[in-house]
Amino acid sequence: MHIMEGFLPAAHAVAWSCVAVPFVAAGAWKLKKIVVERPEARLQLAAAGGFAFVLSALKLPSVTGSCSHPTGTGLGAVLFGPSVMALLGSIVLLFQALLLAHGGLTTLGANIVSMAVVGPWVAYGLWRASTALGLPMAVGIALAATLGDLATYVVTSAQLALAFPDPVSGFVGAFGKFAGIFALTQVPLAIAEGLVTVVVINALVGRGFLKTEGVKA
Amino acid sequence: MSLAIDRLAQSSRWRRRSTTEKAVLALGLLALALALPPWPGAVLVLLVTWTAALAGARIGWRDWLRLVAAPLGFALTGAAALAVEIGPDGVALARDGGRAALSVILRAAAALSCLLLLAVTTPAPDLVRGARRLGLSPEITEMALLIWRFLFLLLESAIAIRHAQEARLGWRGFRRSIRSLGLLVALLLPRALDRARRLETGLAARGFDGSLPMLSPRQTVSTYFIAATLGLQAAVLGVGLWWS
Amino acid sequence: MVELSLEACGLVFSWPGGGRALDGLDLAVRRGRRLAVLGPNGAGKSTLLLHLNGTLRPEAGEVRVDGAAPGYGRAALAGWRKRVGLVMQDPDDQVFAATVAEDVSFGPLNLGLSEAEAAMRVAEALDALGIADLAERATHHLSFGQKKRVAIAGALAMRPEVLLLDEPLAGLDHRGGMLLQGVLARLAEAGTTLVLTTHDVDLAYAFADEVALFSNGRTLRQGEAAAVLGDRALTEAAGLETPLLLELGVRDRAEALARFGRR
Amino acid sequence: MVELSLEACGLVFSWPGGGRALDGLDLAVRRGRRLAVLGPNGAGKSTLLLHLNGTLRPEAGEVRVDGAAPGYGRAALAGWRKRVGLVMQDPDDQVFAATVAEDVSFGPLNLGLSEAEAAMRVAEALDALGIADLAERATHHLSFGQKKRVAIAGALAMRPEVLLLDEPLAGLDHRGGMLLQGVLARLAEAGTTLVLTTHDVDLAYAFADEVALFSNGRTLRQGEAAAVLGDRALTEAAGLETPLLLELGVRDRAEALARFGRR
Repeated sequence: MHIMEGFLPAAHAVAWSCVAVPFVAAGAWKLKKIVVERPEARLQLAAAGGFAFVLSALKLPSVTGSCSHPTGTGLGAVLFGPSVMALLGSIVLLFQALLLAHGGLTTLGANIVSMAVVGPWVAYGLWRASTALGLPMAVGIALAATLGDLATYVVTSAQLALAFPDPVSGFVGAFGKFAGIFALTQVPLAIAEGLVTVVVINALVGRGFLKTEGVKA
Repeated sequence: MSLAIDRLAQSSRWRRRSTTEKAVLALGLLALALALPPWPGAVLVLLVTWTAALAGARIGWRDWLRLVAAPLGFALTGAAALAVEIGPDGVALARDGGRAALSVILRAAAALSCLLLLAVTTPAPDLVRGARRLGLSPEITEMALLIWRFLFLLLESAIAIRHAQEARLGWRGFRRSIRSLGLLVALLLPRALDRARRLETGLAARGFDGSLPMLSPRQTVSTYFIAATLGLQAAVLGVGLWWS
Repeated sequence: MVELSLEACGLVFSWPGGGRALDGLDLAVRRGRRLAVLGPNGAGKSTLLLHLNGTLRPEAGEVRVDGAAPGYGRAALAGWRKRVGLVMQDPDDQVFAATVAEDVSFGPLNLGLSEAEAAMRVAEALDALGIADLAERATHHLSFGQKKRVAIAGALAMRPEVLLLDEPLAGLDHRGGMLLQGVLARLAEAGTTLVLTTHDVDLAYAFADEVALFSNGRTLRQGEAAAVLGDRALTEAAGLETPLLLELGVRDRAEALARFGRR
Repeated sequence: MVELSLEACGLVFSWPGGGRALDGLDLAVRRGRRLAVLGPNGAGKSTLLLHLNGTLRPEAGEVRVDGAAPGYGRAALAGWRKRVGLVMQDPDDQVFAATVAEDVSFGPLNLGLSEAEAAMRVAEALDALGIADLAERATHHLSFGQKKRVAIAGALAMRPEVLLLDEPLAGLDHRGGMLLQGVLARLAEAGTTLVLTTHDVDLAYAFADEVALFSNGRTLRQGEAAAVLGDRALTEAAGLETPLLLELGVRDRAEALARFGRR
């Protein structure tokens, strides 16, 4: 869920950008390391970035009239690992703002934190945990994708609540308002994304592209 | 394949203006939209950006309105949350009568117009090159430019796959749609990586060793345009501060 | 009227922000015939096919199926696409399941057929394309020519009345091309109406009953193959050549060799 | 010996997990000539080209440039690819930059040329392909034919002695094909040695001085175009036809029309 251009007050826009910087820088550092070891990985990662953009541009079938779409968070994190996703995700978010007017430049920092940092890490963590627990792969993937999506939406609601606390009930009330309103679109979307991800992983396994372990670029 | 904003940017009357000029104009106004109180700051910014886009860069008004309206869904749902309050007696209309909601919408509309002014006059690669000149590391800018190339290639594939699935009655109802989308994504990912592998071979034939040197087009910056832009922005700033 | 199975009347279409792809285009597809839509690259041939099965919606004009515009509602589109199948140019875009049989069953299952019926349809379609032995093969290990035939089988398994094929022979070598021409000829004999796009005048001459010559989003002329292709001024206007065999006044290669050959 | 600019001797290569792609293949590329490597799909033509510029390394046999095996070290490969350029079949596999001029400048800059020299090379290459007006265009808005020429310009800007082209005319229509043939003819006249792969016997006959007939990873025969293509048993063994013009005993279409034409 992208926060649109100009929706956050200036101070919040700046603050979230500052929060995002270290994660993006770490992603860039990681990228540099990968590229030094394997120069050809650069093209693979770029392809992954393009892929993530396309995923976000494909409308999910569930919620008509909503401006939301799958973030690809779960899949990206499981396939490519979350730290480099922070950088790829940031570039993809920039292009989404410039090409689709999804999100924005002043809200880029906030969107990076929710969609390129928190979402991927949650999805990745759940994926690792479910593998460690020996859950069936489909269950693990569906959980990772769905909850990764939900985590993004929770963070976004919190960001909005921080920016616009309720005059009466403060942050908590505002969080309730934003989370409540956006739940109408985001919860079905997260479930749909979980289901799609399962189809994807099964098809990839069927094509011999994935072993039971995730591939890493 | 292309996206509406990109098409407009490639064919806009300001396509050949230097990135610096367009960035100073749009980003300066963006900063003003955020910094000034929405009334009258955002209104002034809206006035200037719409004039620049419609009269300056000659973007068709239909295209422009469609773009401006796109993020409306988010703006309205978000503002709805601001128009109500949660108190001990439950949900009630905000005591300011929705003034806060209105000013947020106004500010967002102004800021969005600035973003769109930049986006419909300047192809994204120009901005990435600009960022490189400002010192962003080549690893990141090269990655961004490659992603740019891949996203169009993959978008084209995704649309073709979707058309093929529709021809065979996929994408009809929730279950078929989920399955169709899943198969589409599962076909696209290996193709993306396969494209990367073949591009590597293609570039190796031209001496690829890991870095991607390119000759970027030189642009001359019009001091007149910059001066006029800064003057205009100073005026917006002045009026905005004086009024409030 | 009943013999016209598909009709395009004055179609106009522009890609968003781009130029005009179709510019008042007319086309008539007669039942049971083989029609070649012939034109240079970029003339709008693929865009036309996407209109003929309802994927794209024209800005002006309309497409008629059996004399009536089917409409673009969900049920109407499903009925339309059941009758009018589409095979796109790049088989990589349309073979998306893991195995051949699974892929070909995509359409029949979407029609709501039972698994048993769908399996029958799959077997029938694979048979028609001569690839029954590939049924269990993984799709990503197929050669280009095989994948092309799987894509056609996927459309055929829905038993369409009209089959639209975008550049069906592109990328195939001599042997692969002959094989596919044979398959298409058998489909035509079995009663399927065929519409294919191509920029290859020789293919159009060899294969089609009728040719619609296409240029800049319009039909320059539609008529019997020899008449349209024999009009030099017309083919030149479309940026194409007259087929050599037609210029030599013979129907096919064998006749050319018999009349003029060295040996 | 000096006239042989590139040579393949007994190349053997298998794709991992796949069958044998090259099976003791020999080929001789003579300086300043146009060689067509002709064979059906899957015969190993693309795999061969990837050996000729050092992208793939044979399991047995070797590739020689000017009589000596250059080796596969980084510097050796760079020198090799500077002299032997490669244009792949799908231009999307080579065109990577956002604008045409940027893309074409990639090769020259990799050669270590200064920006000014590189800019000159870019202008020269775009000129040679007749696409100087496309320099500032976004690559993703190009038509297929334009993209193809950008890919060739990208290879040409490195001023290779030998240019390898994989199916250069595939997917182009009549006009686009003629245009590109004209460009290649001019390159050949200017002294570039050309090697192209194709499954189109007519193209090979029209364009090449020499033809190497290819089947199942081996050269069936290499020699003057008319001699190789005129051997019916040979072309049939490779799953190809004899060019019609050759069967009719004429060199080109114009001559055929003059001798046998109706009008």
